[in-house]
Amino acid sequence: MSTIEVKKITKKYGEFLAVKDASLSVKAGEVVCLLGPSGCGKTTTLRMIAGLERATEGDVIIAGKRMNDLPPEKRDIAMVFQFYALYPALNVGQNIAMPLHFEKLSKDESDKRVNKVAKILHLTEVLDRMPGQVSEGEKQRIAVARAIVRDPNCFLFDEPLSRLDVELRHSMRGQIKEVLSNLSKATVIVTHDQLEALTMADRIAIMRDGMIEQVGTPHEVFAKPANVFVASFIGTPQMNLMEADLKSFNKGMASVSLAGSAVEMAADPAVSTLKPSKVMIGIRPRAFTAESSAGKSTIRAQAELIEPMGAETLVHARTKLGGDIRVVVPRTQRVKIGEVLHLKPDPKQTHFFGENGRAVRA
Amino acid sequence: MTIMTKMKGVATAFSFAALMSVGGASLASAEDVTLTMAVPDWPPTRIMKKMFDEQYKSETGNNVKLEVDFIPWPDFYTRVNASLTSGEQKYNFAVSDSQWLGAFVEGGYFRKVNDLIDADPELKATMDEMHPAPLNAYSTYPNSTPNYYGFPQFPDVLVNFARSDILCHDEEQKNFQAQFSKKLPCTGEEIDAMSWDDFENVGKFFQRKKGEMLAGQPADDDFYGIAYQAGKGYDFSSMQINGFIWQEGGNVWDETKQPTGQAEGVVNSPQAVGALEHYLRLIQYMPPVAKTGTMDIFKSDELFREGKVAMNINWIGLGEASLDPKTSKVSDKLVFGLAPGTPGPDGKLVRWSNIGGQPFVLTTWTTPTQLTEAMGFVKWWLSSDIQHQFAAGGGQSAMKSVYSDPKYVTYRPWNRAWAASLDWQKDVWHVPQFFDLLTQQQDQFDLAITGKQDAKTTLDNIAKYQQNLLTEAGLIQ
Amino acid sequence: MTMTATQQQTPGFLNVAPDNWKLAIAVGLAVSILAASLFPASASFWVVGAMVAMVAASIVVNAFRKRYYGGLLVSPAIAVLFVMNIFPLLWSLGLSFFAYQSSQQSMRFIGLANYSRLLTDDLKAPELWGNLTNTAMFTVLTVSAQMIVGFLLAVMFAKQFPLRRYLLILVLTPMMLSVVAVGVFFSYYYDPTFGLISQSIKAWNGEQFILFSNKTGAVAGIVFADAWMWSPFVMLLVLAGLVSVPKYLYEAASIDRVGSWRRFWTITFPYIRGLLMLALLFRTIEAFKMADLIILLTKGGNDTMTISYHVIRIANEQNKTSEGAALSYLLLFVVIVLTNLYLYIANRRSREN
Amino acid sequence: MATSTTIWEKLGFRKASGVTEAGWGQTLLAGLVSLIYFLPVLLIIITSFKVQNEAMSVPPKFFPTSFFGLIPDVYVFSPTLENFTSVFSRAFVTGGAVESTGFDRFFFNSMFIAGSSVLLALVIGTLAAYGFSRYPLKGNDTYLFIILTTRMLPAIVVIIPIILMFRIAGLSGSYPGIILLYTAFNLPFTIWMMKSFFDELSLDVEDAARIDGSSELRVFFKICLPQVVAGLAATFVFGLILTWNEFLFALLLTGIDTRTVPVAMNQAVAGGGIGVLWGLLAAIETLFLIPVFLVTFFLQNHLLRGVTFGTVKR
Repeated sequence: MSTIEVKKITKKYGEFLAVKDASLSVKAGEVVCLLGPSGCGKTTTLRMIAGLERATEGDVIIAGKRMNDLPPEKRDIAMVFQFYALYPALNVGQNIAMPLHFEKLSKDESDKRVNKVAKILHLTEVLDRMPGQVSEGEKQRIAVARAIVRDPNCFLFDEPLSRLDVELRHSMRGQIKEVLSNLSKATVIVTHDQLEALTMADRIAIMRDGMIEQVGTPHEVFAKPANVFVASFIGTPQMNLMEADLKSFNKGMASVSLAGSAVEMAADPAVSTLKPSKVMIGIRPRAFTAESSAGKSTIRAQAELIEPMGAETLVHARTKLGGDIRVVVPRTQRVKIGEVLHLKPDPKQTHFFGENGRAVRA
Repeated sequence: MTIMTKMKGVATAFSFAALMSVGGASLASAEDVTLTMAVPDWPPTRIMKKMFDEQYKSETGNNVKLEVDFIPWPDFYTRVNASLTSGEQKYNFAVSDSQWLGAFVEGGYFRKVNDLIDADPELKATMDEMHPAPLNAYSTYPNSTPNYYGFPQFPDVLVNFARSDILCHDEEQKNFQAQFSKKLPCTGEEIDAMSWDDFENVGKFFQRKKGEMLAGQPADDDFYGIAYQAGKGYDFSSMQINGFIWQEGGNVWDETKQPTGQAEGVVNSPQAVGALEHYLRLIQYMPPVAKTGTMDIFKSDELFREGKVAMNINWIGLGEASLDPKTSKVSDKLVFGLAPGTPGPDGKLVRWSNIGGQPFVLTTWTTPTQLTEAMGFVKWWLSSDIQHQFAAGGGQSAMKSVYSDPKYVTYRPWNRAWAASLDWQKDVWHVPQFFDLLTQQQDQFDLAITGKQDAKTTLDNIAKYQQNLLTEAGLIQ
Repeated sequence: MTMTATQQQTPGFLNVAPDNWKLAIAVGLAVSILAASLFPASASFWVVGAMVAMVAASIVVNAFRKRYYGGLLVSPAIAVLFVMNIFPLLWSLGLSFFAYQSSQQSMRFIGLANYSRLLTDDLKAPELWGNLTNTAMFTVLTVSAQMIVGFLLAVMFAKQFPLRRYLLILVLTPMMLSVVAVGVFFSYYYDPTFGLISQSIKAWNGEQFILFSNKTGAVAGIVFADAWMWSPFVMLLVLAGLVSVPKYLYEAASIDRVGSWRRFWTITFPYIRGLLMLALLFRTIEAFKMADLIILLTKGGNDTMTISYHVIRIANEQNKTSEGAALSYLLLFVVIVLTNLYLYIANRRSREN
Repeated sequence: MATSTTIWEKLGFRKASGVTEAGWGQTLLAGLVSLIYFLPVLLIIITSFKVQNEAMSVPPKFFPTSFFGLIPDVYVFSPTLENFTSVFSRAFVTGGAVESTGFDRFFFNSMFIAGSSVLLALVIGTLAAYGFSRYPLKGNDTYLFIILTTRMLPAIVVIIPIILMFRIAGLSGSYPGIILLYTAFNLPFTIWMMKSFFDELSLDVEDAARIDGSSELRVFFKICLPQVVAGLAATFVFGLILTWNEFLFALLLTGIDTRTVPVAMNQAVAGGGIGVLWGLLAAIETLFLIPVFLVTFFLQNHLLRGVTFGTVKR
């Protein structure tokens, strides 16, 4: 079975802790994205899975076998590198055929396999060219072709799309997803681009400072961020995170002092455990509705900057306390600079975080 | 385009500059005269420079400075040759190997000094007092004609360096007597009396492996009886082989018999072939390096100083190092004698040998003032007192009054062999083609020494080459 | 870019302007000829020099006005090379058509006689071929020894390990030594009596070891010393190539389960090929000039004479300047043919990629 | 494994891209090989501490001390610094007064001549290389090849014309003459090397600088040169190594005052009416090695990066 399991792996470079106690399991056919800002340890984790780095502690289990001490070539994996790592002295066809030499296939068989993947990835035209003579997108596809030309235990992708332009990236996301869905292998993709993660992954593991903060489906990490970091990292425009005083909690209604306004809002029952204290409240910009007048559960803010985004408009508004709130309103709702808005958060999309930064949910 | 044009411009300019001939030489003021001299860097020249600096006062009252360019021996010829032939006109004086005379006289670099000698009776007397062998060797071109070009700086001969501690050891004496029914030469006189056969016997006798008994003790390393030069470089085999050839009745191409003197038939005469075979035969008794063509005069000297051989035929000029305990492990065990000879029909030893050492010569571009001072210097140098001091400091003198002085033999242990050796010295060619002759001959001798061809072929090849070259040059008709 | 910049009107020939290089050349030539014929060499040399400087200055001003920076940048180098290298080369090329011995001061034009004598004379031609064969042999042996040793050393140092920096400099040291010292000390190491090699062998079988007793030994001794001295040069080039291979290529190869042999030929070798070619080129040029080590070790004995040593002998020792020049031009011809071949192969390969 | 990174960092390594990490095992291997490779040099250095009488001993004396009786006495020599003082002053005649050998001057000459000629070649050659790289002429390659050709001929061939030229120009035996000659000697190499570096640089950056109003000079000095520092260093080291030990030109074209060490070194090869003065020769070589050794050592990192000659593309 093609599975990957990472158990509490840790990587230290001297005193520097690159990855700490990361655990992750990837089922066959599942695509897991490692997502996080640069330097968070995601690539190191991937390289430990590949065997390019040795884990200081913890276990790497691929296809049910502990592989900590095996070199990459013994792990039977396929990997696509950030810079594609195309062998500059070989032409495209030879590049794709490279992993096949190990399997000692006949020339015909190997050509057949190469042609097959070349067709899937639209590379038939360029098989005879040198890597220096093909476009960036083709290079990327060659790298993928080289990975899928054989039948490995699992696939690893290191920032596979980071060097492509927006349009190519978009189409490649689809192509890779399609190719992967037909292979039913455990796949790990490292990326710093949340859109890529959200669209391609079955599950996303969000990392920061060497630790996995949350693992979940794209929906989960978006709708139920485990902590402040995940909440702020996932979603564009970024979630509004505001400090608030939790005054009281009654029958599912929390009354808080938020951005200079006293607001009553529906909240998860678990929030009651927090009171009374300072909390962090996170509200997605799209979770506001602008009311015509101030109400019990509205926040007053003055529009300062308007960024039209096509179908919607992003409004930066200033609260009484001077804080900044991002609000997305439909295009049809015209907001003028200086206009006072009364914003009503959607309680279902309001997240409470305790002082330790963790989300409070039942 | 512009670059090419510019190149042409520069090219033209330089060709004009180059077409121009000799420029001016350095001028000296009336008071300060500088004499520049090219000399090899070794004790005889260092001593000369020191004595000059300490003692010399010009009789003209000028302030004479001797600027000496000490050039290490290995590069001496290259440097002097390049300086002279390029017309650099840097040196007023040069110490020159006697063989070089022809080439540089013909090239117009060395000044004939007959007029200077004739003009100065004092100097003439000095020159008359000189032993004829070095005088001919160091001054004359063509060889042995009364055309003088130089004055002896350091005359040199081959002598026998020997180890008294080994040779005089009772046990060795006894064993040698038993083996060859002859006394193992041990004192200076006994060494003087040696023939090449005796020398060969010494070689046969001392071939000790490490650990075998030598002079009452186990030898700490392989030990050999004899050594002489057998190197490919410069003249490091010819100088020894010529002696053999002359002693056994053969000859090299004799330039004094121009233009009828032949090379073919003379150089490869049966006597010469026999002599070369004799020379080659002795090599088997020498340290193995002799068979490689790298045993030059310095290597055999080193072997001797390191105590690896009992007898070594070498130039006196290399003797000082053997006497110095800092550079020699045998400094206190030395005895010197004449180089071996070949018994003649009358039973007396024939000792022909090739002369060594160097003259110094004047160059043609020396100014009158410099010339006056240079001659003052020469006279000073050849004065009896200075020659004595030079000999006492480690030099040699070719002047009869000096070397026949009883004091002379006390200066250095080898001086006892000096006067007797001088009578038997000859010199090789002085013709301009000498370097051609020498390199080809050395190459051929090297082939024989390293066992690649026999003596006959070697001398045939040399004769053929010399005949060819000299005929082409018009020296043989 | 700048080459195609504004082309100014070329000044009229007789227009006295600082950038009128044509006039400058004409005047310079005239003055030079006049000076050369009127003054002694030492004085006219400086007049000619001044004229050259004037012409050069006018060309520089001209180039500057026309924004021809390429010429400006290149000209100092060309000038130095011309005066110190190309001009003497042409001079000696000229000499090779004369009968001239530097010690004789007489000169006679004989056309190609020097060359034809070298190539056909029944004494000189075999000697030339013998020396040429030896030179070729030394070139092949020393260069291949250097390439192999240099390559292996480079592979050893192409890893990161403690103290690497200090060990590397040890290996680099031989090429910083003076040839004289190397020659003299190696003749000591090879010496049958005192030498270390002979002594170690003697400790084993009791016999002194005479390395220079035959051609094989002599050649081996020379090649060893030369290869020892110059392998670090090759190592440095190869090492530079090795460390420039991007690490991810090796990682990709290990994930693709590429064998080490294939990995070398498909990944490493392409990165060091250019540098290997360069090392080959430079070492071959130097090997063709090999003389000093031979002079110091064997003096050409045991049939180890090379062309370059032969040139030194006849041109310097025997003062047959023109014959030496002719011989060197034959040598130069061979070297140019060879290097062109190298460059051709190297360029063809790089065009392929 | 992991902790040794800091050791490397302390030793001043940066992580090169293609360099894999190996541990002390590799150090052991490389140390052994390097030591064997270095042995002939080590023996020279050891010899420099021996008196003449011990230099040629059989069996050879390798050790300066017996290490408390561990080493048999026959292998032990008594170390002396005499050779090093003798390099600069000694008695040339047995029992004579101690005189200066002129070696302080020769060392200065070697450094001055080699240093200034290599630097001069670097300046001129870098300019030319930039010219060849950015303003290619018709037949650029031919010119470059001709330049390289000047290095192919045995030096002996050009020596007589050069000596004649020097005499006419009054340059023989002077510093400018030999420096200029060595400059020419180093130029081909410098131009070839630096050109390949300039060829590698991105033209966009330079064009951007031009668009921003930089003069050509500024582009060259501020944009290009900083990018080829490694090349400059590597060229400098190579030039220095080759020039430092040049013998033939130095022998024939330097005078009493401008003589360099490689020429003067022969003093010890057949100097004082004796063959080789081993200790002295070794001491001269050891002293002579130090400057170029240090330069190479401190420019080592540049050397490695610089020596790629820009032929390697990523």
